[in-house]
Amino acid sequence: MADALDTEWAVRWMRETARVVAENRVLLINLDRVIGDADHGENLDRGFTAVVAKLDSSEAPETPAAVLKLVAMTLMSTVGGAAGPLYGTAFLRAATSLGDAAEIDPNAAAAMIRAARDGIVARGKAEIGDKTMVDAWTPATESAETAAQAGATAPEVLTAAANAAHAGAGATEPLIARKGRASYLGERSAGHQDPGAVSTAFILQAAAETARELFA
Amino acid sequence: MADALDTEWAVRWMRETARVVAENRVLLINLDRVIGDADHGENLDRGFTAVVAKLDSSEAPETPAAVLKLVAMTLMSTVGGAAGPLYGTAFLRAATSLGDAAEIDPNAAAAMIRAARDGIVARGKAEIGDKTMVDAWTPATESAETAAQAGATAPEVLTAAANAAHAGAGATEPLIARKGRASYLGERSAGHQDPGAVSTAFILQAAAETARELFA
Amino acid sequence: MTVGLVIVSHSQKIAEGVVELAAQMAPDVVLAAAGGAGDGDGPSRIGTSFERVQAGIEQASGGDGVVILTDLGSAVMTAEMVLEFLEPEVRSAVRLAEAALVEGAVAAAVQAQGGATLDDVLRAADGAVVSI
Amino acid sequence: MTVGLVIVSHSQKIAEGVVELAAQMAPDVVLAAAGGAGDGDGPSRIGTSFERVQAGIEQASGGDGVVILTDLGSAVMTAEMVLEFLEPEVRSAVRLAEAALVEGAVAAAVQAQGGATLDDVLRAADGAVVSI
Ligand SMILES: Nc1ncnc2c1ncn2[C@@H]1O[C@H](COP(=O)(O)OP(=O)(O)O)[C@@H](O)[C@H]1O
Ligand SMILES: Nc1ncnc2c1ncn2[C@@H]1O[C@H](COP(=O)(O)OP(=O)(O)O)[C@@H](O)[C@H]1O
Ligand SMILES: [Mg+2]
Ligand SMILES: [Mg+2]
Ligand SMILES: [Mg+2]
Ligand SMILES: [Mg+2]
Repeated sequence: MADALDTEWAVRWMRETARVVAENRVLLINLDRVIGDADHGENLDRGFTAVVAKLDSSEAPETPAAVLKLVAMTLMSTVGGAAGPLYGTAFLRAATSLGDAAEIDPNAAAAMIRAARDGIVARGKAEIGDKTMVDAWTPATESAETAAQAGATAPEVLTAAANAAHAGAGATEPLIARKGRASYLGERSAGHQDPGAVSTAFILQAAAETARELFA
Repeated sequence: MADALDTEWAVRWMRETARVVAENRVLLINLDRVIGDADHGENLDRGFTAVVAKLDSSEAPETPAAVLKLVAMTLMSTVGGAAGPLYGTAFLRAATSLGDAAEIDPNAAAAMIRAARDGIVARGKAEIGDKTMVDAWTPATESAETAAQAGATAPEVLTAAANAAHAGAGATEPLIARKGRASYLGERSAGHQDPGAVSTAFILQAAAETARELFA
Repeated sequence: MTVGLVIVSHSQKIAEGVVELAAQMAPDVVLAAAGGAGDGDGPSRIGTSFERVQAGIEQASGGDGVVILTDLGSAVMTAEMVLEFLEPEVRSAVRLAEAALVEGAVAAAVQAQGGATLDDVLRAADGAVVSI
Repeated sequence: MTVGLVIVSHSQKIAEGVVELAAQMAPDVVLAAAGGAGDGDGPSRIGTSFERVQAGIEQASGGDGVVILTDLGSAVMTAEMVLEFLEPEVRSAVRLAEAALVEGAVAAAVQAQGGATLDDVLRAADGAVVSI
């Protein structure tokens, strides 16, 4: 299928995510220091480092869903912070949405992002505007669906999602946190971006870039 | 003053209390095991052992109040359970009620018991019937005052107090605890005597016995 | 048989301390500490661990049900995630309290010690008075 | 200058664990652990200690006041007893919270870190939502 994303892409996506997270470890730590407990970068770096180790050591997963399931289980047991159950649920739901398909077409890509987003909302019960990663995942989902409906390719769907996630993360800055640790700060949480929204943008950016590279 | 209680009596009272508490250590532990955390006997034994050590090692206190103040400070820092601040406050208030008098006449003895009882109520905010040591101290106070008003000697005042305290402790058995740890048990606390009420009776009994011995 | 408790905290010390405190008044109740995060060796990090919560539930599951108490929100999310992975017959006897961790654990443990039902133990946790 | 906290628990582990947990979000706040009882050597007993609470207040008194959090009722009584022995000028800047220990400590520490007043820190402790 032209421009469809396969298992190899899913593996590349995760390796690239691990790289970007490691590169931005200190940035994520510093964002979390201001309105949290200064561990988001460390948590995710630990988690995705473990994901790469799993991918290196275990037999190659047979479907994209199998990759995402491995990621979900690994993040769940290694992250330790809120991001563990949140991203764990996201990747698990994303895997479920893909079923045992070998390839991900544009609509499946958009559906995968929605499933991840809905999983995060189910797990954390945050609404839009609560200054959480939901504020990155929600516009990402909407942009991905709009792009898919307009006939975009899978890499284009992911690019739309990543761009919207970055914008969403940026837009968390003025918000007052109503969920997670940052909500302890009340009004003092305004004026800083939410670390989980920023890491969401990195994850989706890694998805888009690896997809584009594969079809360059 | 005939039958007045002096510093020597106060010291004997405390040594006898330490003996009785040590002797009844296991009994108090077992009472506390059923409706508490099984440490009341241990707590008090530790506390009064420390009191005796203090009396042995420091210069003899000059007034009955000085003895009681030493006891208060020692219990406060060694008991560790609720009985620490409760008996600490009791002995501190008792000391204050005596002022710097060298001897304790019957009215002063009754006033001393009332001061102790009021201190415990101020500290723990328990009411009569809440199944605490207040249920021993309150009848003890009333009986002591009645005896003093009727012209009893100081040993007789203390004997009246001790007897009433024993009766009060016994009467805690059917009560449902509304203060302290035992209140966690709700209705299950009924059917067992309150450990602090029982130890109160031992303390006042030691007061009465040492007073009677001194004038035997 | 009694209800067991799982104490989920971001701090291993808190979880262990709550267990030692509650055990004083509930010597026959299974109290499982699931505190901190980490991989076996080395001191625990501050955080919550899927595996430790899972192990705690397993440890506490021998009796008449399990009540889980948590400290902060991410501990709640970790616990809920673990619940989704339980077999239905185990899951049906597990409750997640919305309680003050220390105060609720002591109140719940005392109820469990007295042979209370799962729902009564849960109620004791949720209704625990702060600093009785 | 910030408000300091004293964490009074019957368990030394709980008090130390609450301090490590709250410190993550409040690195500049003085958090004093006053947990357990004992006389220097040997492991702490379960209980509360007049001296440890007194030392905790002293440790936390360098800033804009002190909020004390407690676990069970006997900890409250020990703390109140200590308060009566404080010099009036120290006493006037000390508050005793009626809060869930762990949850209240984290909420209060975050407020203190943000430079909140003594009464605002106290309010944060008392109003802390259980398992945010
Ligand atoms: N209830 C929630 N719903 C959605 N996202 C949440 C929720 N709670 C926390 N988060 C996200 O988790 C991020 C923090 O993750 P992390 O630092 O790993 O966890 P912790 O707060 O436990 O230290 C926040 O920036 C926010 O995006
Ligand atoms: N609020 C209170 N008011 C009066 N007495 C109390 C109160 N709380 C506890 N007590 C007394 O303290 C006794 C228990 O003492 P102890 O075992 O030394 O303390 P703890 O309960 O801390 O282990 C109880 O039996 C009761 O008489
Ligand atoms: Mg964090
Ligand atoms: Mg964290
Ligand atoms: Mg006791
Ligand atoms: Mg005790």
